[in-house]
Amino acid sequence: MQRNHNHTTVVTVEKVIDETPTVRTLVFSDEVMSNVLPGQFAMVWIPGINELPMSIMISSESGKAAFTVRKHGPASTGLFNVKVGEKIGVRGPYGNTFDIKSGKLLLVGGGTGLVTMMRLLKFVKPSDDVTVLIGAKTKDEVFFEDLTNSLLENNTHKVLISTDDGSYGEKGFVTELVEKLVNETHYDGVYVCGPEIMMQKTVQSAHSRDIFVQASLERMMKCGVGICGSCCVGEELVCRDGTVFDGDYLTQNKEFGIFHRNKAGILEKY
Amino acid sequence: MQRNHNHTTVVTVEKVIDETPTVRTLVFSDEVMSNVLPGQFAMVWIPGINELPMSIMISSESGKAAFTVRKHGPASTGLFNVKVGEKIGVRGPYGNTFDIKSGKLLLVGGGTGLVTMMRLLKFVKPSDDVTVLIGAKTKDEVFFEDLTNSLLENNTHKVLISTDDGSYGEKGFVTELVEKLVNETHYDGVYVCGPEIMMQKTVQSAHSRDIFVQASLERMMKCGVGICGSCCVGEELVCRDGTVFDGDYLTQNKEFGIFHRNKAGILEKY
Amino acid sequence: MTFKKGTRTSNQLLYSKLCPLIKVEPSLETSIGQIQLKRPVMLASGILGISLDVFNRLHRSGAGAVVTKSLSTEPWDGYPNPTIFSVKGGGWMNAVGLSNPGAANFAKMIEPNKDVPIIVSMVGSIPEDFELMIKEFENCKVTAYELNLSCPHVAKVGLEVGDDPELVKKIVSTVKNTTDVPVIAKVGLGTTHYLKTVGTAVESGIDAITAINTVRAMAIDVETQRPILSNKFGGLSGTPIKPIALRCVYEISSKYDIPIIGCGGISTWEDAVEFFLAGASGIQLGSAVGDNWIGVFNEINDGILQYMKKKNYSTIKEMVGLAKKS
Amino acid sequence: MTFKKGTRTSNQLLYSKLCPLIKVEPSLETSIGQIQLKRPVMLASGILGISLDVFNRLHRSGAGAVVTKSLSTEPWDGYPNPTIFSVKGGGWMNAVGLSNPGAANFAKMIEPNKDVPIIVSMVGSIPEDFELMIKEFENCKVTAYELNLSCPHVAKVGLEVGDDPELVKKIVSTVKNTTDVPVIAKVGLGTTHYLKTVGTAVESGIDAITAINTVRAMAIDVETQRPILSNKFGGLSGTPIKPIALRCVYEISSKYDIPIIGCGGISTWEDAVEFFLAGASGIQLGSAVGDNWIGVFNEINDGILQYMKKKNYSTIKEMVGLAKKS
Ligand SMILES: Cc1cc2nc3c(=O)[nH]c(=O)nc-3n(C[C@H](O)[C@H](O)[C@H](O)COP(=O)(O)OP(=O)(O)OC[C@H]3O[C@@H](n4cnc5c(N)ncnc54)[C@H](O)[C@@H]3O)c2cc1C
Ligand SMILES: Cc1cc2nc3c(=O)[nH]c(=O)nc-3n(C[C@H](O)[C@H](O)[C@H](O)COP(=O)(O)OP(=O)(O)OC[C@H]3O[C@@H](n4cnc5c(N)ncnc54)[C@H](O)[C@@H]3O)c2cc1C
Ligand SMILES: Cc1cc2nc3c(=O)[nH]c(=O)nc-3n(C[C@H](O)[C@H](O)[C@H](O)COP(=O)(O)O)c2cc1C
Ligand SMILES: Cc1cc2nc3c(=O)[nH]c(=O)nc-3n(C[C@H](O)[C@H](O)[C@H](O)COP(=O)(O)O)c2cc1C
Ligand code: FES
Ligand code: FES
Repeated sequence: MQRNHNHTTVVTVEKVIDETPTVRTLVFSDEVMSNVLPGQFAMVWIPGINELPMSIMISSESGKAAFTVRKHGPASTGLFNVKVGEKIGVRGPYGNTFDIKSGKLLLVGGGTGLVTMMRLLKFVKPSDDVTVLIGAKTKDEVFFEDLTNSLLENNTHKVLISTDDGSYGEKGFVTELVEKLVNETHYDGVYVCGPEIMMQKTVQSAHSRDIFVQASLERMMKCGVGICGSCCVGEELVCRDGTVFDGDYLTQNKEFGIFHRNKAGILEKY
Repeated sequence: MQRNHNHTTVVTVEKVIDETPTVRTLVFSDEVMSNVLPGQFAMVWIPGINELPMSIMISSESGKAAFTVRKHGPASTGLFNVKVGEKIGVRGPYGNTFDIKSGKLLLVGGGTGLVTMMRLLKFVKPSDDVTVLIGAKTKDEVFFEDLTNSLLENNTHKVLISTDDGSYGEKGFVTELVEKLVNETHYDGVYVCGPEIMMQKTVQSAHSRDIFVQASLERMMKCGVGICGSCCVGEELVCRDGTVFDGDYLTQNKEFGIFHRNKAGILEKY
Repeated sequence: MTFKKGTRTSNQLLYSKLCPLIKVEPSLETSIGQIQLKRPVMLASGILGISLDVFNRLHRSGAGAVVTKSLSTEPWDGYPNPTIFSVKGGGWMNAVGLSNPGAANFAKMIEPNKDVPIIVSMVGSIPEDFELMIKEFENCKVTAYELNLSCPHVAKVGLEVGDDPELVKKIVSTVKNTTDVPVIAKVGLGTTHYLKTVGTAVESGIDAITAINTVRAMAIDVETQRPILSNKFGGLSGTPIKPIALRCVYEISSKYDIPIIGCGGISTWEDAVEFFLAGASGIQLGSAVGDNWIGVFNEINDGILQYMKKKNYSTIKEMVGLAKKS
Repeated sequence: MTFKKGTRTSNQLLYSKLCPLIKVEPSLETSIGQIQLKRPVMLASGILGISLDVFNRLHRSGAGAVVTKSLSTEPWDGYPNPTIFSVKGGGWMNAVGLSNPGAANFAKMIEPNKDVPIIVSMVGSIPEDFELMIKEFENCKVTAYELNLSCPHVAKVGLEVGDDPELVKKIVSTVKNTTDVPVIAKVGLGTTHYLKTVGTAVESGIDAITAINTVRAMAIDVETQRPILSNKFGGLSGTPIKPIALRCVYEISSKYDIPIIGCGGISTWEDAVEFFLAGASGIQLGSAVGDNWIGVFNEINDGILQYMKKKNYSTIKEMVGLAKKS
C-alpha cells in the first residue's frame, strides 16, 4: 500500500547527537522524510506526550532523516529525551518550499531555524556563491558551523557567526550583520528561518532594497493540514499556505513580526 | 474521477426494441458496459421498483450496450416497461468469463441466455467453425436468429433452431439436438447459457464425451458482489466465483441442475 | 432568454413553471428560517475558525457564512496534541478540547466585521454561560448563534448538555429571551436519542437545527498500543459520517417542521444536493477543507448551480425535501 | 527454539516470560467466555450466511467461526432490491430486511455439520420467539447463540428490541433458561444508549457481547432524487464505522467485566489488533469480504501471527485490553 502522508508512520530513533546542551539531533530511517524540500516540516508524535511540528533535518546517510530539537516546554523536552531505540511517529511532509535562485545567495538561520537552511544547502548549485549567517545568543549555543562548511565545500562560500554576547564570531544581533551585507551586495536571493523578529528584520532589510527574500515561518500548530486554524498569520495558514512566504507578502502582513497566537488562539505580541 | 464499478451509474434508455411479445432490448450509452466480457453481468436499478442482475447485451453501435429482458415477475416487468428517455442505474460489470477455445465451437442458448452467447460471438476468430443452437418453446419466442447469422457472416457457421412445439426449426428440446451434435462431432468447446435444466443436460452430454464445456449460471442475486450469499451454488457464489463454471466442476456440484434458492434462501427443486 | 442573478421575480418563476423551456438562471440564495444567505454552503464550527482575516478569505472563496469555533466564557487551551489526525479508513478524528480564545476576546476581534455572515458557536454548562457570551457580542454583526449541544469529547459541555433534556430546555429558552438574533441548536449522536434533543429544542423555541456534529470514536496505534488522541476519545468527521448525517437530516425533517442545516462528511456538490433533497435548506462542511482545501466552497457552489440548471430549478428551496416524496 | 502450534504448555509459556529471548510460537486460539475458538476472526452475521457448504469453505479459508444470517421463527423474503450497495465515501449500506429461510429450515440444513463452529444468530420480538428457535437446533452442533438486538432497519425486531431494556431483560433471561450453549448479545447504536443495553444484558446473565451492528444511515440518488435502498433507511458497515465500533468496545470493556467480540469495519490485521487492544477477545467481519473476498480471513490471521511474533506474545489474551493501560 502506498504511504499516505497524513497517516503517522512509526519510526525508531537510531542515533542521538548532542549539538549543544539544549539541542539534540535524533536520526531515524525514513525514505520519504529523507527526500523532503527545504521549508517542509513533519508532525512528530512523541507517544504519550505530545505531537509537534518539526523541520526535517538532513542526514549524511541516504534514506535517513532527523529532527534537531531544542528543549523548551514539555513537548519539545519530551522529544529531546527520546533515547536510541525508542519510537516516535511522523506524518507529512507538509508545507511548500523556497524558490531557489542562482548566483549570490544569503542564508540566515537562528537556532533550530538552521535546520531548514541545512536542507536548503543541499539544493544550491556548485556555481552559487553562498553566504551563511548563523545567529546565536552565546558560544555554547552555536551549532551546525562545521556541517555548513562541509556542505559548501564545493562552493565559493562564507560562514559568518554572530553571538549576542560576542563570545564567538561577531558580537551583536545577526540582523545587524544582515543589514550590513545587503547594503554591500545585491544578493540574488535571501533566505531566512529563525526567531520571528530576526526574520522580520531580515525581510525588511532585503525587501527594502528590492532583493528577493523568503522566510519560513513558525506558528502554533495543532493539525498541520489546514483544519484547526491555529497557525494563521493574517489570511494565510502557515501549515498549508506556507511555511515559506516571500518578502512582497510578508511586508504587507499585519501579523508577521508582531503577533502570534497562543494555544487558546489569542493574539500575543512578540 | 475514475468510475468505481460498484457505484451505480445512471444512464438513459435511448432505444427499445421488441424482440418478441415478452422480450425487449433496451439500448443505452455506456463505454464501460459496451466492452464487457461474455458471461459478465450488471446489476440494473429500476428506480422505485427493484434492482436485478442482467447479462449485458451487445449493441451494433460502439460505446453502447443493452439489456434484453423477458417480462416475468414485478422486477423484470418494471425493466421491460422502461420507455425511451427514462433512466435506469447500472453497476458492474461483475463476474468472470468463458475460456474461448479455437476450432469447432458449439454455442447453446435458451431465452435471454442468448444474450451471453451474442457477446461470446464477438470474440470468436474468423477461422472458427461455429454452430449456434437456439432453443425456444414456440416460434413466437425465437429471437436473435438474424443477429446470430450476421455476427457470423465471416465464419463457417450453422444456426439451428429448435422449438418445443415444432412451430419453427426442429421440434423438441434443444438438449436433444445437443446430444446429437456432440455425438457426431468432437467440438473444441461447448458454451451454454439458458434455463438450468438445459444447461445441466448440455454439460452432461459434452462432459461425458470429454468435450470442454462451460455454462454461465443464474441464481437469485441481491448484492452481486459476494456479500449476501443468496446466489450460492454449493460452495461457490455465482456472482463472484462465476457466472461461468466448467464441466469438471459442474458435474460434481450437488446443486447444479437440481436446486436453487428462493428469496428467503430456501432450497427449491427445479 | 436568461435573467440576471438576483433579479428574478415571482412572476418570472411562475412563467418558468408554465413554460419549462424557458430556463431561469438559478440562484444560490437560501433562507434557513430567518437566516438569509447568499450561498448555502457554510464553514462548520471549529475549522479554521479563530481569525476574522481567515473568515474574510473563506467568504471570498464561496462560503455563504462561517461558523466560529465554539466559544466559552473563558479562554481554553484545549487538549495537548495529538488533537487531530486523518483516519486510515477515511475522514478525520479530533479531540481539540474546544480550545478557543473565549467569547470576550473573540467578540473584540470580529467587531470590525461588516461583510462576512458570522454564526457564533458557543458551548456552556448552564444557561447563564450562554447569556453572558451573547452580551459580549452586543457590538458585533452576528448572523445567528449556534448552540453546540453535541461536542462528543469534552466533559460538562456539548453532548453532556445535549443529552439532558431539562438543561436543553432551559438553555434554549434563556438564549431566546436574551437575543433577537436567530438561534440554531447543533445536535449529534449522544447517549440520549438526538431526535429527543431536537424535539426539546423545537418546543423551547429554537429557530433551526444543525445536524450533526462529529461521532464519538477512537483509534489505537498498534505499534505503541495506545489511543492516538491525547484525550483517547475523539469525534469522527468527514466522508465516513455522511450517510449517518444524511439519515439524521431526513429523520428530523420527517418528524419536525423546523429549518435544518445539514453537516457531516459533505465534500462534493452531490453530497450537498443529497442533503437538500433530504430536507436541509443549508449545509456546513469542515473536513472537506482538510481534504480539498479552500477551493471546495466554490467547487460545490458551481456544482449545485449546474445541477439546478439541469433540473431547471431557480431556487434552492425547490429541491429541499424532495426525496421524501418518493 | 520454537514449539509446534498447539503443543504449548503453561510451563513453556512461563519459561518464555522468564527468558524473553526464547520465542514461543504464537497461537491464534482464543476464548470468549466459554466459547473456545481456534482462530479469533469470525464471519459476521448476514454475510454469505445461508449455506452450510459456504460455511465449510469459509472455515477452511480461516474463519474461526461463522455467524449465521439472523434467523426468525418463519422464513422471510426480505425487502425488494436495492438491498445492498457500496457507499461512495467507503463502506457498504444494506437493508436486506433480514431475509432468511427460518430457523427450522436452517436447522435441518446444518444438522450434518461436524467441523464448523457455527454461531446461530436470531431475531425475534418476544422471548418465546427465541425459545422456539433454540428448540429447532436440538440436533445441531451450535457453538453459541447470538441475539441480534441491533438490526437498524426492520420493525419490531433488532434495535426496536435492543432499545427496550425490559424486553432485553426478559429475552436474555428466557434464552439463558432455555439452553446451556453460550449466549451472546449483539448491540448497536439505537435510540437507547447501547451501554445501557449492554448493562441490562450483563445483569440478565449474558455470556458475551458483540459490538457493533451496522449504523442507521441513508443515501439519496441525486439524479432520480430518491433514497437508493428500497427501504429508504439502511445500515452502514465497513471502514467508515470502524472508529465508532472501536470506541464502543473500549467503552464496554472499561465499564463491564464481560467478554467482547469486536465487529465493525475490520479489514486488516491492524484493525483486528486495535480491537484486541481495546478489549475484544475475538472479532467478526462482514464488509471486508465484499471488499477483499474470502482470502481476507487468512490474511488477517497471518498478520496477527506476525504481530504476535514481533511483540513476543504467545496468546491473544496477552494483548486484550492493553490500550486501556496507557
Ligand atoms: C513549521 C515548524 C517547524 C519547526 N521546526 C522546529 C525544529 O526543527 N526544531 C525545534 O526545536 N522546534 C521547531 N519548531 C517549534 C516546535 O514545534 C515547538 O513549537 C517548540 O519546540 C516549542 O514547543 P514546547 O515544548 O514549548 O511546546 P509545549 O509548550 O509543550 O506545547 C506543546 C504544543 O504546542 C505547540 N506549540 C507550542 N509553541 C509553538 C510554537 N511556537 N510553534 C508551533 N507550535 C507550538 C506544539 O506544537 C505542541 O503541540 C517548529 C515549529 C514549526 C511551526
Ligand atoms: C447473471 C444473471 C444474468 C441474467 N441476465 C438476464 C437477462 O439478460 N435477461 C433477463 O430477462 N433476465 C436475466 N436474468 C434473470 C433476471 O435477473 C431476473 O431474475 C428475472 O428476470 C426474474 O425476475 P422477476 O421479475 O421474476 O423478479 P421478481 O420476482 O420481481 O423478484 C425480484 C428480485 O428477485 C431476484 N430474482 C428473482 N428471480 C431470480 C432469478 N431466477 N435469478 C436471479 N435473481 C432473481 C431479482 O434479482 C430481483 O432482485 C439474469 C439473472 C442472472 C443471475
Ligand atoms: C478539528 C475539528 C474541530 C471541531 N470543533 C468544533 C467546535 O468547536 N464546535 C462544533 O460545534 N463542532 C466542531 N467540530 C465539528 C464540525 O463542526 C462538524 O460538525 C463535523 O466535523 C462534521 O462535519 P464535516 O464532516 O464536514 O467535518 C469540529 C470538527 C473538527 C474536525
Ligand atoms: C448485507 C448485510 C447483512 C447483514 N445482516 C445481518 C444480520 O442478519 N444480523 C446481524 O446481526 N447483523 C447483520 N449485519 C451486520 C453485520 O453482521 C456487522 O455487524 C456489520 O456489517 C459491521 O461489520 P462489518 O463492517 O465488518 O461489515 C449485516 C451486514 C450486512 C452488510
Ligand atoms: S496547524 Fe491546523 S490549520 Fe495550520
Ligand atoms: S448476489 Fe450476493 S453473494 Fe452473490
